[in-house]
Formats: sequence, C-alpha cells, structure tokens
Amino acid sequence: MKTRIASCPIISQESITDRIQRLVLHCPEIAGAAKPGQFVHVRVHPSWDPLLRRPFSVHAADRKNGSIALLYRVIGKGTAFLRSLGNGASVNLMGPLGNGFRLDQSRSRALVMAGGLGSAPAFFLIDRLLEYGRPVIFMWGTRSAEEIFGLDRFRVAGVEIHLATDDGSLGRAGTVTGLLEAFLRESKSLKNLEGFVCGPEPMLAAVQALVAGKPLRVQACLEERMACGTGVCQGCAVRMQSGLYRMVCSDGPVFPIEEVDFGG
Amino acid sequence: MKTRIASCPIISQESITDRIQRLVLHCPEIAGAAKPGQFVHVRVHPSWDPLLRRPFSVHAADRKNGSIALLYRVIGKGTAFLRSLGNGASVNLMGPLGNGFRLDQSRSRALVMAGGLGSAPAFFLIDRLLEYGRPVIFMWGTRSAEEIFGLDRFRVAGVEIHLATDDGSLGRAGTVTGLLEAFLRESKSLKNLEGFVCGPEPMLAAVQALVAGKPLRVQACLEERMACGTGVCQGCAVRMQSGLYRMVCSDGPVFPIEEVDFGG
Amino acid sequence: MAVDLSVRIGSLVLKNPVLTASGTFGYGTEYSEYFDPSLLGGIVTKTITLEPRAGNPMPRIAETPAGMLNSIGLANVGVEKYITEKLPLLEGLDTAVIANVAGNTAEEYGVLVRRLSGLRRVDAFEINISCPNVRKDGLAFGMDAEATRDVVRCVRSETDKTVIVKLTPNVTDIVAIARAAVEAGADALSLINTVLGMAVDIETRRPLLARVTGGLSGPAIKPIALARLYQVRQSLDVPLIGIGGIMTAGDALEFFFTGATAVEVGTLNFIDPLGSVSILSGLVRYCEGRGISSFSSIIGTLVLES
Amino acid sequence: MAVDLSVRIGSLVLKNPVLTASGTFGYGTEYSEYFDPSLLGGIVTKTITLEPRAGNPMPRIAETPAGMLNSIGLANVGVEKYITEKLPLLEGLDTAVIANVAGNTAEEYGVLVRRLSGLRRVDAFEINISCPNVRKDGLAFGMDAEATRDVVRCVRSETDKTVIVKLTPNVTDIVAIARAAVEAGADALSLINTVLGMAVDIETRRPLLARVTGGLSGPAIKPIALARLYQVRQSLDVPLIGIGGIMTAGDALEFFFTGATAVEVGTLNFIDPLGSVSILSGLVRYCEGRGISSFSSIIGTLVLES
Ligand SMILES: Cc1cc2nc3c(=O)[nH]c(=O)nc-3n(C[C@H](O)[C@H](O)[C@H](O)COP(=O)(O)OP(=O)(O)OC[C@H]3O[C@@H](n4cnc5c(N)ncnc54)[C@H](O)[C@@H]3O)c2cc1C
Ligand SMILES: Cc1cc2nc3c(=O)[nH]c(=O)nc-3n(C[C@H](O)[C@H](O)[C@H](O)COP(=O)(O)OP(=O)(O)OC[C@H]3O[C@@H](n4cnc5c(N)ncnc54)[C@H](O)[C@@H]3O)c2cc1C
Ligand SMILES: Cc1cc2nc3c(=O)[nH]c(=O)nc-3n(C[C@H](O)[C@H](O)[C@H](O)COP(=O)(O)O)c2cc1C
Ligand SMILES: Cc1cc2nc3c(=O)[nH]c(=O)nc-3n(C[C@H](O)[C@H](O)[C@H](O)COP(=O)(O)O)c2cc1C
Ligand code: FES
Ligand code: FES
Repeated sequence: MKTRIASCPIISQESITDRIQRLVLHCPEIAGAAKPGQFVHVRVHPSWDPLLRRPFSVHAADRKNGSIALLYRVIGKGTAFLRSLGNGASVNLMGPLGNGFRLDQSRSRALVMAGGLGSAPAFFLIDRLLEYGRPVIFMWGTRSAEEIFGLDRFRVAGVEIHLATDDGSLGRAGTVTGLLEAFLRESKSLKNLEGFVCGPEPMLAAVQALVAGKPLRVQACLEERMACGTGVCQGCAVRMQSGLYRMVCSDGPVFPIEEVDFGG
Repeated sequence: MKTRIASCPIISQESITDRIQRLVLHCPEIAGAAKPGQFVHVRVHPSWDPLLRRPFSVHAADRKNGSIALLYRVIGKGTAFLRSLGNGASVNLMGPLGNGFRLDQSRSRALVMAGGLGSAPAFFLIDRLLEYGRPVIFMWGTRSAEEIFGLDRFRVAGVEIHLATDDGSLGRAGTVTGLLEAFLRESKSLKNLEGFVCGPEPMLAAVQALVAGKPLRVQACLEERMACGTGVCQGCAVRMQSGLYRMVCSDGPVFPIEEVDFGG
Repeated sequence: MAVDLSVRIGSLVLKNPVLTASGTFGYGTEYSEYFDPSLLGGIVTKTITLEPRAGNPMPRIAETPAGMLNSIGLANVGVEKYITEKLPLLEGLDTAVIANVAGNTAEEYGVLVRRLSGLRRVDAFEINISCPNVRKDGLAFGMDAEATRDVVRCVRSETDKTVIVKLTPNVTDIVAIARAAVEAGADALSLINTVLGMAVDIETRRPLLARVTGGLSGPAIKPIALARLYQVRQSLDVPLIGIGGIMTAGDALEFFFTGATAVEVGTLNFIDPLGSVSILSGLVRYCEGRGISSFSSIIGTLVLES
Repeated sequence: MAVDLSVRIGSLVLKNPVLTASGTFGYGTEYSEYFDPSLLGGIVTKTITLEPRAGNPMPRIAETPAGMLNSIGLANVGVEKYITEKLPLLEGLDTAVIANVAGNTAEEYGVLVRRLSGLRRVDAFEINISCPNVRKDGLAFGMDAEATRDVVRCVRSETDKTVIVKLTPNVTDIVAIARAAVEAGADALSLINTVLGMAVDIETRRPLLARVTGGLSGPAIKPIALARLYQVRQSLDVPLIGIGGIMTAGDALEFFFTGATAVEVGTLNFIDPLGSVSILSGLVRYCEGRGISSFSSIIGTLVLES
C-alpha cells in the first residue's frame, strides 16, 4: 500500500470545545487505506515557520465520501494555524503512516481506553471493532464533562461506556486508570478480553503497571515528537524494555504495552 | 502626529491583474493622518517567516469611511500571503510613516510621473492635488495595457493624461521617460510646473538625467529594503550627491530628485 | 502580589531584566513615540566609535527565513556627538543606560571608556568586540582570546562602572574567549552578537548585501544563542545577558532558565516597537501566575537529567 | 533543448548536481515508495561507524523557528551490516552512492574507508568530521586543523575514490580547516554540517533535547551555510558541495552562484520526500528558460562589485 502526499481540501471544521477542533478533509485514497492507530502528517502552513509537519491520528475514515476526520487540541502555533483555516482551504497531507492496531476477527471483547485526546484514534478503532462485530468496552477520561462528546452512536451500537473526569463533572472523579483499576478489581476473568490504549505517556505507564503480570494483552498507541514520520530521521525514538530504541512513526505508533520502557 | 500600530480589518481585496491587488483596510487614524508619499508598514503574517514588515505606499485615504487602500504587486512570499487574506481577516499596520511629498497651495501645474506600481502613491497624490485645485498632468508607463486602470475619475476631473506601455498595447510604446522627453521637447516653458515622480530606480535615474539643469523642481519617491521603517536600524540607506547617506524611511521616502546619487 | 523584578549585573542594579540590544533601539529615545523607555530595565545604545561613521554601502539589510542580515557598518555619530547630542536626551529617564563602544585598537576602546566613564548618564559599558571589518586581519577582537584580553584590560583600567563584554558566536571555543574577558576584568558577558551570514539575489546573481556577508539576527539564531549561553554558563560564574531572537516572554524565559540574568531584545524592536514591553509584562504575568515573588529566583533553574 | 546537468567532483562524475544529505535520506531506498532515487545525482548515506550505534536518548529532535534541532547520535547499523544489508539495496540504481563515515580516532576513519573502498557500489566518500561527543575533549575533529589533517591523511592513504570532507560551521576559521583537509588530500569539501543549537521547554524547564545541545538544520541556517561556502570559495580552488537549508531550486541557485558544484538536500526530505526531485526539475526549468545548455556554466557566477 502506497503512502500518499496530497493537497486535501477542507470539508468542514468545527469547535468541540474552545481548544478542541474536529477537521474533516477530502482525501479518498487515505480514507480508503487508513487503519485505526495510523496517522497523517500534516503541513499546516506553506512558510518555514512552523517548519515540520504535525502528526495527527486518523479519527474517522469515511470510505464512501472519501473523507477523513482529525480531532486535535490547539497547543501551539501549528495547531493554532490549522484552526484558522476555513472551508475551501487545503492542507498537504502525508499518509496513512505507521502501523495501526493489530485487529483480528476474533470474538473477544475489546477494552478500549482513552485519555483526553486519545479519543482521536480510539473512536476510529471502535468504529472498526464494531464493523467486525466485536463487543466493545470503552473507558474514557478527560479533564471535564465538556470534553466528552460523540458517544451516542457508540451507545446505540451497544458499547459499554465508562467515563471519568478529573474534576468529577461527569462519570467517576479521577482518571481513566481509576476506571481500569475498578474494572480489573471487579472482573472475574480477563479471558477473552483484549486491551487497546491511547493517551498521554503517564497514563500509558500507569496502564502498563496495572496490567503487568495479568493475562491481558494491551496494545498502546504512543506519541513522540516527529520530523519525517517515515522512519528515516531516527528522531522519534522510544526505548523498549529490551534496551533497544524503536521508532514511533514506523515501528509504531502502536506497540505491545509490555515492551515499552516508560522509565526513561 | 503620532504613528499608529494597529490591527486593521480588511474591508475588501480585489485583483486588478493576476499579479496586482488592491487592498482596502479599515484604519480611521491612519486614513485621517496620511499624506501622499507616506507609507504603512505591514505585518503580513503572524509567524516568523516572513519576519519583517512590508512597506506599501498609501494608495488612497478615505477620511470619511476611515479606510485606506494599498495597491501592490505580488512579488514574493509576503505579498503572496497578503493576497491570500480574505475579508474579515486583519493585518497589523504601522503608519503613516515617512515624509510625504511637500505640497503647497501654489497654483502651479503638477507633473506627476509614475512607472508601473508607482501609481500606488501617485493616485493618492493626484487625489490631493485635485483637492487643492491644482492642474495636473499625469504620465504613466506600465508593461502593457492591462496594468492601466482607474483613470476615469482623473479624466473627469480634467487631468491631462499621457500613457506609455512597454509593449505598445496602449499609449506610446516605451517607457514613461519617453513621455517626459517628448513633453520637455515640446514645452515652451517649464515655469509654473512642479514635478513628482514615483517608480523603479532606473526610471528615477533617467528622470534625474532628463531634468538636470532644467528649471524644473522634481520630488522623487524612493524605495529601499526596510527593516524598522522608522529610522532606527539604518538599514534603508540611500546615498546622496553630497556623499552622505540618508534613510529612505525617515528622511524620505520623498527626496528632491537632484540630491539623490543613483550611481551607487 | 508585587513581583521584585530587579536583577544585578556587576555593580549595576537593573529594575527589571529586559533591555534593548545595541543597534536596534537607536540612542534610546527613537521609539519614545510608542512607549516610555523608562519602563525598561535598561537601554544599550548603538555602538559608538571615536569618530563618526557613515556606515557601509547599500543594500545593508536582507531578509532570510525567520531572520535578517545586516551590514550597517557601525554607522554612528561618534563619541563627541553622542555626549553632546544623544546622552542629554536620556536625562530624566528612569532606566539604565549602557554605552556600547567599539575601537579599531585595544587602546581606542580604553580612550572611549575614559571619555564616557565620568558621565552621570552612563551607567555601564557594553564592549562590542564582535565586529569584523575593523581589524586589519578581518577578524574581530572577539574571535581571539588574546585580543579580547587586551581590549578588556584597556577598558577595565579606565572605569569602575560595570563592564559587560559582548561575545560573538562565530568562534570554535566561546568559553576560551569568555574566560579571557573575565580574567581581564569583565564584570559580565552578553551574548550573542549576530551570526555570520549571506544571501544571494537569484535574479541579479548579486549578494543581497553590498558587503556580501553580514550579521544574521532574529528567531533563526535563538537556538544558537541558547547553546552558546549554556556553554559559557557551564564553565563560568559571572552574570550573563542573553541575546538572540528573543521575540516573546517565552523566548526570554528559555534564556533565564539557561542562566541569563537579563536579556536584550533586538530585531523584535523593528517588527514591533512595543515588543520589549510586551515581553516585560509577559514575564510579570508569568511570575504572578506562579506565585514567584522574586524574579531572580528563576534564573539558572534549568532542569538537567542527573 | 536538453540541458547537460552533469558536474564533476574529483574523479566522480554526477549526472546532475542534486544529492541528498547524510542522515536525512536513510540508506538510500527508504523514500523509494515516493520516487525513484535514480533520478538524483547521488545519495549520501547515513553516517556509518565501525560498530553499530543505538543513538542518543530521547527526545532527539525539536523544532525551532524555520529550523530543527537533532541529536540523533549517529544511530546506524555499523559498517558490516551496511555492507551486507544496505548497500545491496542500492544495486542497479543509476545514481552515485557516497558513503559517509565517522570514526572515534583518525585511524578508525582509515579502517572504515579501507573496508568500503573496494566495493563497487561505493562511488565516493564523505568524511564526517563534524560530530562532537565522539572525541574525548568533546570537540569534533573538524574543529581543529591538525585533527582534520590527521583524519584526511588516514583516509587518503586507503582509497583512490573521491574523498569529500564535510566541514562544520562551528569554528572561528573555516578556511584553515578547509585548507588542512585539502592539503591532506581531500578532493572536495562539503559544507555545512549542522550548527550548534539548543531549545528549552518553558513548561518543564528542561532542554527540549535529552542531550541538551544538538545540531540546527533547515532554512534558518541557509545564510550561515552560504557565508561559509563563500569564505572557503574565496580562498580555495576545490569543488565544493553546498548544504544547509536548501528547500527550493532558488535556494540551490544561491549556492551554485556562490560557487557550489553540487548541493545536498537535508531537512527538506522530512517535510517533502519529493523535495529533492522538485529542486532538480526547478533547476532544469531555470536552465531551459534561459537557454543554458550546460549547467556547470552557472557555477560560481556570483556578481561582485568591482
Ligand atoms: C502519532 C501521533 C499522533 C497524534 N495524534 C494526535 C491527535 O489525533 N490529536 C491531537 O490533538 N494531537 C495528536 N498528536 C500530537 C500533535 O502532533 C501535537 O499536539 C501537535 O504537533 C502540536 O503542534 P503545535 O504546533 O500546535 O504545537 P507546538 O508545541 O508549537 O509544536 C512544536 C513541536 O513539538 C511537536 N509536538 C508538540 N506536542 C507534541 C505531542 N504531544 N506529540 C508529538 N509532538 C508534539 C510538534 O509536532 C512540533 O514539532 C499526535 C502525535 C503523534 C506523534
Ligand atoms: C516606501 C516603500 C513603498 C512601497 N510601496 C509599494 C506599493 O505601494 N506597492 C507595491 O507593490 N510595492 C511597494 N513597495 C515595495 C514592496 O515593499 C515590496 O514589493 C514588498 O515588500 C515585497 O515583499 P514580498 O515578501 O512579496 O517579496 P520578497 O522578495 O519575498 O521580499 C523579501 C524582502 O525584500 C524586501 N523587498 C522586496 N522587494 C522590495 C522593494 N521593491 N522595495 C523594498 N523592499 C523590497 C521585502 O520587504 C522583504 O524584506 C514599497 C517599498 C517601499 C520601500
Ligand atoms: C540592524 C542591526 C544593527 C546592529 N547593530 C549593532 C551594534 O551597533 N552593536 C552591537 O553590539 N550589536 C549590534 N547588533 C546586534 C544586536 O545587538 C544583537 O546582538 C543581535 O541582533 C542578536 O539579537 P536579535 O536576534 O534579538 O536581534 C545589531 C543588530 C541589528 C539587527
Ligand atoms: C536528523 C538529522 C540527522 C543527520 N545525520 C547526519 C549524519 O549522520 N551525518 C552527517 O554527516 N550529517 C548529518 N546530518 C546533517 C545533514 O547532512 C546536513 O549537513 C544538515 O542537516 C544541513 O542541511 P539541511 O539544513 O538541508 O538539513 C543530519 C541532519 C539531520 C537533520
Ligand atoms: S519521525 Fe523520523 S524516524 Fe520517526
Ligand atoms: S528601515 Fe530602518 S532606518 Fe529605514
């Protein structure tokens, strides 16, 4: 499967909160090829400041309309510029990049965990899991209720949803790892369960610790600063328990959680 | 009179040719204060590439509407970005800067000469000359007919118009200095005539040579690469016949043509 | 909460750590139309030489990605006019005035400082040893440790006021130059001056600067300035003033964390005359937001892996 | 009109003057999915050391205005795997392969070149003497003329293939280093490697790179690269390869006019994998548009004031 580099027109852009944006782009080839966990590398601006592309997970891919959606938080100048673009403008995309989640047609339940904007890849993942007909448990933690959105279609599809917010404004007060802890405590068996986790590094490290030694296989989606996005620059290294470095962009971004060394 | 630094909303932007744009901005204080020959210093983009402000002559100032117009040619990345801005966007302006043309209430005829985009300051100058009730002769040379525009209101106001185009598609074939040469040849007397010239440096040098020794006082509007636009950086130096350097931004941009050393 | 913004550079106490860089703020009052210079911690005036200098042929400036090149050529009014025409304009301003000087010989630096040291309105000196094209070998004094030592010795013997030596980044071993300056009596170091650069007009095939090469400044050089500051900070224990591509309060914080006691704002003045005061208010907001009552407590707090 | 794009670097004839820079194009085939590397004049492969290297701790990269910092730490597969696994992938490509090597000692450079010189697929060598952190004194070989001379001598005695020495800009006197390299037998020089830089995360107060300082590349350094190229061109008469912030055909032309015989495209590959071929086609269009039949006729045609 070939990666594309293409200028993609913006179909729509909406604000979810004052910092979170949902951007829909027309790019049929990427929409057709993308798998959950993969990302696109976005040139937000034609000048040399900002210089590098920005990586964003594929949040949704609509093969019929030939569109993909990105969900992003406005952090710095790249995302601020992206937000300023209106319909009709185009952005240059490279993608899909990286290796997505390994999804098999097994019947086992999928436990999808997302922290904050980890929902970006998680939503796409759940969409595909549901297409495969797999039962899905979704645990999602955010800062507060206003960052929780878009769950209706999952509810309708029978996804079991557990929510947590830092400020307790919705669901359990605390983080998504609190939800996982409770779940593990209450679950009689972890058989026939497969884990997927997307979120900031401290959350991934906590999940790694919680499942250590348990019979629960978890795939984690990592983030690291990137230049090339294609395995060439060796910039996005992450250390493995083996002591070796792997590249988030080309060896990942999805890794078996037990293999990653979050210590360093 | 204080110079302003202000974020100014774009009222309209239109294409005159595929490379020439007319941009109207809302900035009542600059519109009220600006004099022909002065310029505004424009931050075309919030990132650091391009870094410096771009200087543009005030092309029109409407005190009633509180708007000014700029006329610019798309040359490089700054002007390309400026063209991409739509209504509603804002650009940060500093101005008015520099010393405009010295205009007195005399009754003498004004001979306004413009080469190419020299029409940017020239139009504003003619507007004000007409307000003062002075007779105006306007000589304008461009590459071709399509770059000639906006003359109707001057015709109505009785301006004597002479045109030249490099390709001969309108008016005399050749440059505006050709028009001046013919005019000087045919004029019985240069008394009661005052010259104003705006255009690229080779044209200014040619005009300087043509009027040398003649009893015709000419004010020339110069361009030089600028950083600060306010006399601080000493970057926009231009050499005078005296051997001294003057700053285009703060000592000019308008200088008596005979004082400038175009040689070096 | 009132934040104590004062910092100390040698015997000079600055009421706040934001200064304007030499050559980018004229003689101190050019931007008075936009804001009151008394808001600043200090003003470093344009480099002054013994004789007036007309400066280099034009073009003198060019733009590059996130940067600009200049070869102004130390255009200045000369020390006598500086004293009679420029310094008096600064009377009454509640801000430190730092006179930046450059000579053709080490002795000339001494002569300049002697001439200025007795003047009440000169609070400190910044010694510009970074300008090439002045010495016969084309090197700047600041590119050689011995030459640096000579210049600083000549200056030190002429004044008790604070002497800040301004370093060039265009050297193999900036620590050696810095050490020579300190050993010869510098109270503080400021860095960096501009980086050697060049650009070509591809239409005319001519260099964009008449003098071919010039000095690169602006955001492009910020990482270079920080690395040089870090190198010197690791080796020497004198107050350092950070300079190079500082455009925001966040940029300034990078320098403070790395070990700068004060910063000088340069190219930004051209893009936004109010930029230096915006940085100052950004620093105040930063301290207030984090309950920092003494600004100097954040200096050098860079966190390094153990 | 067909433009003759070929240029000569020592005994190496390149079919066109656009190469990719070491460390930014992997081992030569990583971007084959995007275009056929045979379009290029040549590929400079990632720096190879005797032993494999895992590289530096993370984070290894950071963005700066119009630039990026890296401290990859010469991560590479080592010379044996390079020979057995990487070079074979380049068989059949119609482009020059330039092996870039670095050693911990001058002798190690010699060993590397000896090991590689007999291989048909290695067309030339680029000697990376710009990497600090390798020698005990923390300096790179390329920051010292004598050390440079030693390295180049060791290399020269091991090969008849073209030897290109890659210079660092982080020195006081680049001409002295360049001269030492040429006197010791270098056929050509390439410049520049990255500029020493640093950046700080103001939220965490930590350096953005784990190794604190790193190498600055990208458009920000283009003016620095041009100035260094100009300095060397004024003093020495060997083929020069221009490197640093080349993003467009126009940027490349700045280097050719200033005296580069070829250029290497670096950081651009990360932003646009097709960037190097776009530059090549831009150069072809430039020549065609101006009726230039031999590309090499434009090299060094910078117009200087008399
Ligand atoms: C594989 C992958 C997938 C991602 N998916 C998403 C997503 O779906 N939604 C989303 O909001 N964000 C996502 N991110 C993070 C996103 O790339 C950054 O938030 C974004 O690059 C910030 O750019 P900026 O210019 O606004 O911030 P700045 O802080 O100005 O960026 C400066 C530099 O740091 C890098 N950077 C900053 N934050 C991060 C980060 N968290 N991870 C990696 N690099 C960073 C930028 O790419 C840039 O090079 C993802 C990151 C990776 C690696
Ligand atoms: C006092 C003054 C008034 C001007 N008025 C007008 C006007 O009314 N209409 C108009 O179209 N142009 C005018 N110009 C020229 C205009 O400033 C440049 O065309 C513009 O800056 C080009 O920017 P760019 O980013 O598109 O080009 P780039 O070539 O990318 O610019 C690179 C750098 O060169 C400078 N530069 C490029 N061309 C010129 C030039 N001709 N003069 C000065 N600096 C230049 C830019 O400001 C910038 O710093 C004026 C210039 C001056 C000094
Ligand atoms: C136009 C210009 C003129 C300068 N003139 C001087 C000078 O006269 N003396 C001096 O020591 N530094 C001079 N500098 C260097 C600045 O003081 C400062 O060290 C440098 O620009 C880096 O800071 P910046 O990136 O914030 O501009 C000048 C810089 C510029 C851009
Ligand atoms: C991520 C990265 C890795 C690099 N690795 C090497 C290397 O292994 N060997 C080398 O000689 N230069 C290396 N360089 C330097 C480049 O080859 C080039 O000299 C420098 O980046 C300047 O060119 P640019 O601005 O076009 O990137 C590397 C540069 C980058 C950005
Ligand atoms: S971003 Fe370049 S190797 Fe991953
Ligand atoms: S542009 Fe700075 S002095 Fe004129």
